[in-house]
Amino acid sequence: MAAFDFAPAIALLPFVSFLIALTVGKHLPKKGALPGIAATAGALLLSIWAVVAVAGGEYHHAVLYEWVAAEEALSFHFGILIDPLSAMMLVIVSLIAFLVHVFSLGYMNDEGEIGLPRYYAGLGLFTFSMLAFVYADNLLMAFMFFELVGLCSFLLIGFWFRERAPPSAAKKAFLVTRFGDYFFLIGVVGVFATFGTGMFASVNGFESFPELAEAALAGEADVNTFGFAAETWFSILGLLVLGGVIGKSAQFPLHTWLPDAMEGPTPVSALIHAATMVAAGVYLVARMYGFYALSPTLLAIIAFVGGFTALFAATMGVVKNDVKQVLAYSTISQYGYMMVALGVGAYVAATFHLMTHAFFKALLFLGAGAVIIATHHEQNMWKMGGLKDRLPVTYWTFLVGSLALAGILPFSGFWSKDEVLYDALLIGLENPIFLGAYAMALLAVFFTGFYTFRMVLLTFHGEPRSDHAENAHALGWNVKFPLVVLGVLAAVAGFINMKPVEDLTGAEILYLEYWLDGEYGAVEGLTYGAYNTLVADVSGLGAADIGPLLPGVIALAVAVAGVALAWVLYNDPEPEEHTARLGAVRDLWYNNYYQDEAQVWLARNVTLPLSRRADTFDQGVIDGVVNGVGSVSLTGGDRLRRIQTGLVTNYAALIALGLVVLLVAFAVVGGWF
Amino acid sequence: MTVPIEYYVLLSAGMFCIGLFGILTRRNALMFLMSVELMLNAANINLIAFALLHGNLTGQTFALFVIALAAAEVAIGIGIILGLNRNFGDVDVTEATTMRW
Amino acid sequence: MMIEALIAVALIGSLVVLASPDRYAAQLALAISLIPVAGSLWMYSAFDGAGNALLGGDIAFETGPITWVEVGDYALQWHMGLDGVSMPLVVLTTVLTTLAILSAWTPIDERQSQFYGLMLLMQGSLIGVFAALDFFVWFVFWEAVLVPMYFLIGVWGGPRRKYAAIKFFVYTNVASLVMFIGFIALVFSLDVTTFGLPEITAALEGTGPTPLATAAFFAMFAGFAVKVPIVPVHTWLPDAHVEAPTPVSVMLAGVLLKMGTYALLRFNFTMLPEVAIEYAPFIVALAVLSVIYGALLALAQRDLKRIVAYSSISSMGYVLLGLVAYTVHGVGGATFQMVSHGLISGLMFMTVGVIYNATHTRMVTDMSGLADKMPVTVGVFVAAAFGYMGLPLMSGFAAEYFVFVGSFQSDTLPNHGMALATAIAMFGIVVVAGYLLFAMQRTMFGPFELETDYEIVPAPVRDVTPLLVLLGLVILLGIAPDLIYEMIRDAVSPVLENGGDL
Amino acid sequence: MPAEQLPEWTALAPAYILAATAMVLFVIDSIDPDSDNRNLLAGTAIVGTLASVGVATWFLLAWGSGTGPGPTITLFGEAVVVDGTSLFFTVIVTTVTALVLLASYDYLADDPHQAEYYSLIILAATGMVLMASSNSLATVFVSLELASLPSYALVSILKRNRGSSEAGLKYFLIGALSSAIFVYGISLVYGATGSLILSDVAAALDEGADGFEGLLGVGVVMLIGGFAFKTASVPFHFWAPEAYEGAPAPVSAFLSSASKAAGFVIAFRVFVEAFPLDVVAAMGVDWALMFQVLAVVTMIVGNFAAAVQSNVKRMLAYSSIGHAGYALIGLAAITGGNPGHDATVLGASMMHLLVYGFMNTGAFLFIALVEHWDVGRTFDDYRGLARTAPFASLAMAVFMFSLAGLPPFSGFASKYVLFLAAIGAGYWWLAAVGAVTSALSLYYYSRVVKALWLDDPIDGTPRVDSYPRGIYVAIIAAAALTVLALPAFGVGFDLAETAATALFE
Amino acid sequence: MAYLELLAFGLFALVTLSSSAGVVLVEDIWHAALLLGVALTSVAVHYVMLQAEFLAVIQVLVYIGGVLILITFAVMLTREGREESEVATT
Repeated sequence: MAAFDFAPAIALLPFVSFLIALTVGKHLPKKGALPGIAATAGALLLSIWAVVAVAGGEYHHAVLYEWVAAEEALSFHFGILIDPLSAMMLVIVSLIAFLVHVFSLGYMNDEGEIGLPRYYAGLGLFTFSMLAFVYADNLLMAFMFFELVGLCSFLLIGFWFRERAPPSAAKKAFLVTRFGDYFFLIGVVGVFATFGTGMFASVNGFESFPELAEAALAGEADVNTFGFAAETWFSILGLLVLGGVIGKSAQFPLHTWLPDAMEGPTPVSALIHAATMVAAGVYLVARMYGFYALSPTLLAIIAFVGGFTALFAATMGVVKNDVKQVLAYSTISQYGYMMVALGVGAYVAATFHLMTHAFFKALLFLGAGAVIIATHHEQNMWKMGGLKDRLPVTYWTFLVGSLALAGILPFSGFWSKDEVLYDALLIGLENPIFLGAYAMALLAVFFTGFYTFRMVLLTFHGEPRSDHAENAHALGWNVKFPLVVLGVLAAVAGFINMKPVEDLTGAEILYLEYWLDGEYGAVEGLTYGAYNTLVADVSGLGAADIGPLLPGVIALAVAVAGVALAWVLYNDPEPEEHTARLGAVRDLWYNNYYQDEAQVWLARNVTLPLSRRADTFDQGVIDGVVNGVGSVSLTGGDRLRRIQTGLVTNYAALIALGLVVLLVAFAVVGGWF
Repeated sequence: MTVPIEYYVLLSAGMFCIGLFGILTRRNALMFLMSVELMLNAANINLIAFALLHGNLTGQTFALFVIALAAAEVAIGIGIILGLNRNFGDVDVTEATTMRW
Repeated sequence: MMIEALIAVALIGSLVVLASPDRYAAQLALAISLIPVAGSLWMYSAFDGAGNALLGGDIAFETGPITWVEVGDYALQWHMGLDGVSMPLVVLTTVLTTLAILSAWTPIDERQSQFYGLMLLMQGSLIGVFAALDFFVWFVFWEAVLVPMYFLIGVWGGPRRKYAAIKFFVYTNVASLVMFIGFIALVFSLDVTTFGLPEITAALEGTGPTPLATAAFFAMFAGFAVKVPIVPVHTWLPDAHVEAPTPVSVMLAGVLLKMGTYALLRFNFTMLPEVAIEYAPFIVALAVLSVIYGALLALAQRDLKRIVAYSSISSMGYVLLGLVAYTVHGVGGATFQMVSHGLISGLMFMTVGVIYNATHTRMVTDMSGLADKMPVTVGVFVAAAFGYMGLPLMSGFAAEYFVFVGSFQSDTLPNHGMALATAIAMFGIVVVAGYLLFAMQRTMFGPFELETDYEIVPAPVRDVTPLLVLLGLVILLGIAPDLIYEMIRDAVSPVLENGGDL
Repeated sequence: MPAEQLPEWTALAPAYILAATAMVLFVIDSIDPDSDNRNLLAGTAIVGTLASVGVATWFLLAWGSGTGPGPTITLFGEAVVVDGTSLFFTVIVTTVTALVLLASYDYLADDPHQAEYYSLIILAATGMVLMASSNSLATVFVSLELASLPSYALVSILKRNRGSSEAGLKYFLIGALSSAIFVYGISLVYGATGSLILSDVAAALDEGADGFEGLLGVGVVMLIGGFAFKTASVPFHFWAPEAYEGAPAPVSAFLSSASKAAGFVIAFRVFVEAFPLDVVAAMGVDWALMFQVLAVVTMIVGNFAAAVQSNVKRMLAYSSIGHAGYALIGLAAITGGNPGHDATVLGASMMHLLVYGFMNTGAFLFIALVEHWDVGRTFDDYRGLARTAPFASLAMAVFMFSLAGLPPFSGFASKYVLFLAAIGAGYWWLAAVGAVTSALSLYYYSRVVKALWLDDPIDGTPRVDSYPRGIYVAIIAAAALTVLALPAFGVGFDLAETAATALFE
Repeated sequence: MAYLELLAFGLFALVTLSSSAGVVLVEDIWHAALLLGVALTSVAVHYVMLQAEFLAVIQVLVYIGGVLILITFAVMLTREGREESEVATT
């Protein structure tokens, strides 16, 4: 019995739990949590089994279901592709989903929430969509589940629909990502129209579109490039797809939904915004990296967007007071790093950071959630403090997570972030244009360290600054268990790819790189090596040759500097805000660079008036013409009937006149006289 | 036929037009009736003149019918005019304008 | 004879219901309307046509042609048949009518027998429209739809129902007559002896954009555009929709609009492909305009029903875009969109209706937090709204995706203009999300508030049942579009071949 | 006994029967001048008319049942002819008469001049039947007057009613003027051709008009004036709105349906038989062109004016003018060169007149019903009538939609075929005008339906105190005919087309 | 002879037309009726000249003897009626 026989079940198990929760959830003990836990646990086990199988040198592809029967070479189907990348992602997603389900028992069930079946149904559907997205074998299927993920985020963010803010945040989340997905959908359509296929990998007789594109660039394949040069067209397509990525991964300028999305329950934040939905964007780029690697323009754009976002979001995180807001901005920032990595061809580094970030950010969110439960749903850090002693497990795990986020040796975040920066520097030294991205990312490291420890210090250190913080209540196993698991992972996950250590010792310990490079098994062409070649050969991006040690040290130093500053400013039993010193910059950061205002302005002062104008125009002019024709007819009729004066003499005259006119007219026409 | 046919046509046309003129200008219903008689007679002149021209009796016969029907028409018309007189107290055709437009 | 049987059941049923007392009319109408549903589903399962009804090939359930009367050199014939395009639409009609009848039980509280009788009458006519293969018969049914609709809007509608009914009536009638003259003028230039659509199509094959063909094309286009409706001849629709009672809106949006697109496909795009392609820039421009402009208008509305009404204009724009693409997925997707939009917009209207039954207001500003009070209804509304936005695995996505794929790669415009036009039109999916999400946020979520003094209770089961059935169908078609898309593609393929070298 | 075996003189049996019925009524009247025995008077009239309907239908079916057109029987030195066309219109006229008589039974229940009324109707009907059979300009004129004179009296029969007498006056005055014009036109045609028998006129024209083209042209225009009066076509329509509005509603029904049809049949026959278009057009007398002008103007004026009426009866009066415009297409779209085409056009027009006879009569009879109830004349007064009189209102809705040309009623088919034929003859613009005005007509017809079915009564329920049997039967019968004419349309149109074909031979 | 006939035609045409014009022009309806009699009689003369003596007789009989009397009668009736009504109203 092969592991892959059960591959469909990885996604379908959570779907079943969704159905159970939706239909009979309210009659179950724990209102649907248990099926969810069981399903995600099952998915996790099957994913691990799949990883084991992939490690055994296999990959898996199967067409599950023909959505539309193949015709004219256009195949719309659902298929599974399990290769090293997707297998790894499956494990991450199902693990985090599992832990979030467990955590939710403590966070939601124990707090006496209503509407829990809806909550667990949402979680189940979300997990299902995400898993299906991860192992999708083609762009269309990926898009479809990408959208479903968006739907679930809408449902989950808006879980507390009885209040004002959550539904609004949910709307914003969906709408902003939808805006990105608009471009994505054009991209999908364009890819299918260009290549006739949306396959990611050339397997089972299918041809993948990245390879077709490569062949087309080499002049070996003939594709419809819609009148553009092949390279330009592929760049356009890539950019279009990137629109979806920017939306979902909350990159500038479509990042604004993510902080608002913190209105959702905290476990949901952990699930959606730490490890899965937001990761979907970056994962997508990685998934079709063979396509992006073809265009240096695209790569540069990705790198720049990533670098800018990393810095931009980090600065805003510095001044936030809400613990979840800080995490939200850090999330945006961290995904910026992944984008940088992808932009500079550092496929492994991106994936690596994706993984470690999933662990430590989920950890941080869950930790924040634990704090929030303990403090009776208090989220303002200035009303916390001193929780270190009351919540030791939470504190220590949270600290691990923070160290990882800040990029402090030897926690996982250090290794992955360091690799990102290192690779960016390598490319940047050869291609100066990328150096900017590197610089921004490096600067962001400082801010990351600062806001992370500002958060830790304010939350856990010092004296309790409110009754809630003082009376923080104890937490159950269902809260602690996920924290511990993630804490361990956040601490050690970095060890699978210790680039500086490898460089220093020469030991072959870059397991992740080997994994992604197909050492154990992969689809041909979907490997790190293949992408590297593409980036170097087709895009022409060369890499400098320096060792990883120095850049690592620099990154670490910057991070430590940030931490140290936070320590100086906020390690105080009664910390002050200090933000006033930033002056106008504080306002700018606090108000998120007025990005929300700009978008709201766009919606409220441009789109809405435009639509009102259109409506006025429609009612007045277009409908006016219609009604006008009607009233003109009636007025005409009214005029016409006025000849009926009621005077029989007039009638006789008109008859005579008519007769004469007829006579004269026809006499002239007929030439009678 | 010594008198050219055109003369008769002109005569009848003249009579027809006078009749028409009467209809258009007079307000008394009876005048209306008399004007119509003039017009019918104009037609009769034509018919009889052309009967002579064409050498058949069709025109004359038809003229006979016209005379008869004109008489009948007058009879009906007077009935109607009397009704009008009863209802409106007048035989002025411009009085009866309760229905218009 | 199946088609005739269905029509006969509907028409006779209509008379029976008209004569029945008000108390039993609803139940009776429902029972009668189930017969066409069963019949059409049986026909669907037994469907074996692979051709196009106009262009040849096997078509299913064909009867006739039987000559009815000879007018000069031309014979008016009875000729019925279904192909892959009309079969789904017939099923849509029967199913939607039954559900609309079911959804009418709550809101319609006077003159029930007349209401249900007219509904059945309309059903019979609609089946006739989709099945008729002779112009005369088709036109009879086409016009016959107007009469019940006029009454349904005018008697049971909202405050401005009379204005809306007459506007609908006269506007669409003018359009029909314009179309009629154009078409007949075209036919008389041909060497045919009947008004059979297949024969006319065959005789028209290869007709280029001659002055007559062009004039006829635009006369027909104008006529059908009103029905669809396409901007700028759409203004009867919001009035009619808003004033019509819920079940009637369902039929109006669900099936009646499809008459227009169906006719566009059958007449303009199947019979005169060369002309269509010649004037494709114009048609594409109208399609894109309908999509974007309709969506913008929807954005400006504050009445739930108006929002849904305007969104129909937007959705129908996609159909036009797909039709003019002349690719399998373009034309097929357009056809699929007809069915899909029928289901989804029907669902939306029904849900709005159920909400209205409870709240007695449809103004977005008058209510909030309904989800608290009527969770199932709101759940369905949310699902339907997402269906409307084109959420994958619901039929709306499939339809839009097919249209986009089809039109994106179409060559009907030079310099790959179709790709650009498609990209622009696709922006509609963002705007549609915008106004639906906005409306939902305001009305469904947040703290419960209501301006009107009504006690809100969850909707009764009989109101919710049709919603769930429709939702099920929407999802079913989204997951398995080939249930109908396969037959649609079979039927539209000849259209493309007829379209020349595209 | 098959109709073919009857002696020739019996061909006019429908007219004889009507004339005899009129005589019987006179006899009854003279025996008992003050009789108000409605059953006897109306019964006699109806029986006689129905007998006439029966015979006419029998003859018509017998005429059209063969492979080709049946025989054309001429009587009285070719002055009278019986063929498909005449029988077709005899059926229209007599059917309408029967319906009108049926409705009059209740409508005139309190009228002191019952016998006069019935005999006048029958006499007018006789005149109309003769109009259908006239084969000479002389008989045309005589029968036209025979139909007109009783009509004048009928319109003003409500002696104490100002409207009725005003209507009678206007009808009469315009009628007298028109008949003067008409007879003058006849005299000119006679002058140009030397004959009044239609076929002889055609034969004379075939040999040329001898420099009388001018006379002929003026004569033809004047003839058209006469026909236009009878058919209430613009600009000779001025009498119609007032006459229809002021007259008792059954009389309005009679005039607007039967009288109009009779006017059309003489126009058809005279122009097709006496003035073959290809011959006279060469002389510069293109009467088809004149009819085109007339048709367009009539359709526009009739429909537009109808759209703005507030009085339902007057609206119907204008709509009946509009329908004259449609029927005129039958002459307007004749091309002269292609008998097959022309027969189709003419047949379509005939069929429209038949169907129009049913639906328009029905509509006016509904007005009669409303007048009987005395609830008022305006649209507002009609509001909510469907609540108290659903069946009559349903029938009215059928008439309205049928008049507007909506399926599934026969008005749809007849308009459809008519427009079809017009477009077929190349006159798409005629059809376009027809179509646009017909769409406009939907507006005002639907106003009636709206008032009946959609509107609430202004104050309480309308006063409907009785359900007069005669009017109801007549209305329901008219509705049934309107609906049934659709399935029977094929048969009817075949007959009409065959009859028209025979006319062109 | 021919001239004589032409002369007679001209004379009677003049009478016919002028009396006809008189019918429509004179104010008083009595005079109009009388002038109509003149006109119709002169038309009868034309008939004689056109060799339609029988018709001329009929013309005189029917018109002068019937129609004109009828009209005269009506004139009297309506006049009287008007006077009466005027009396009644004043």
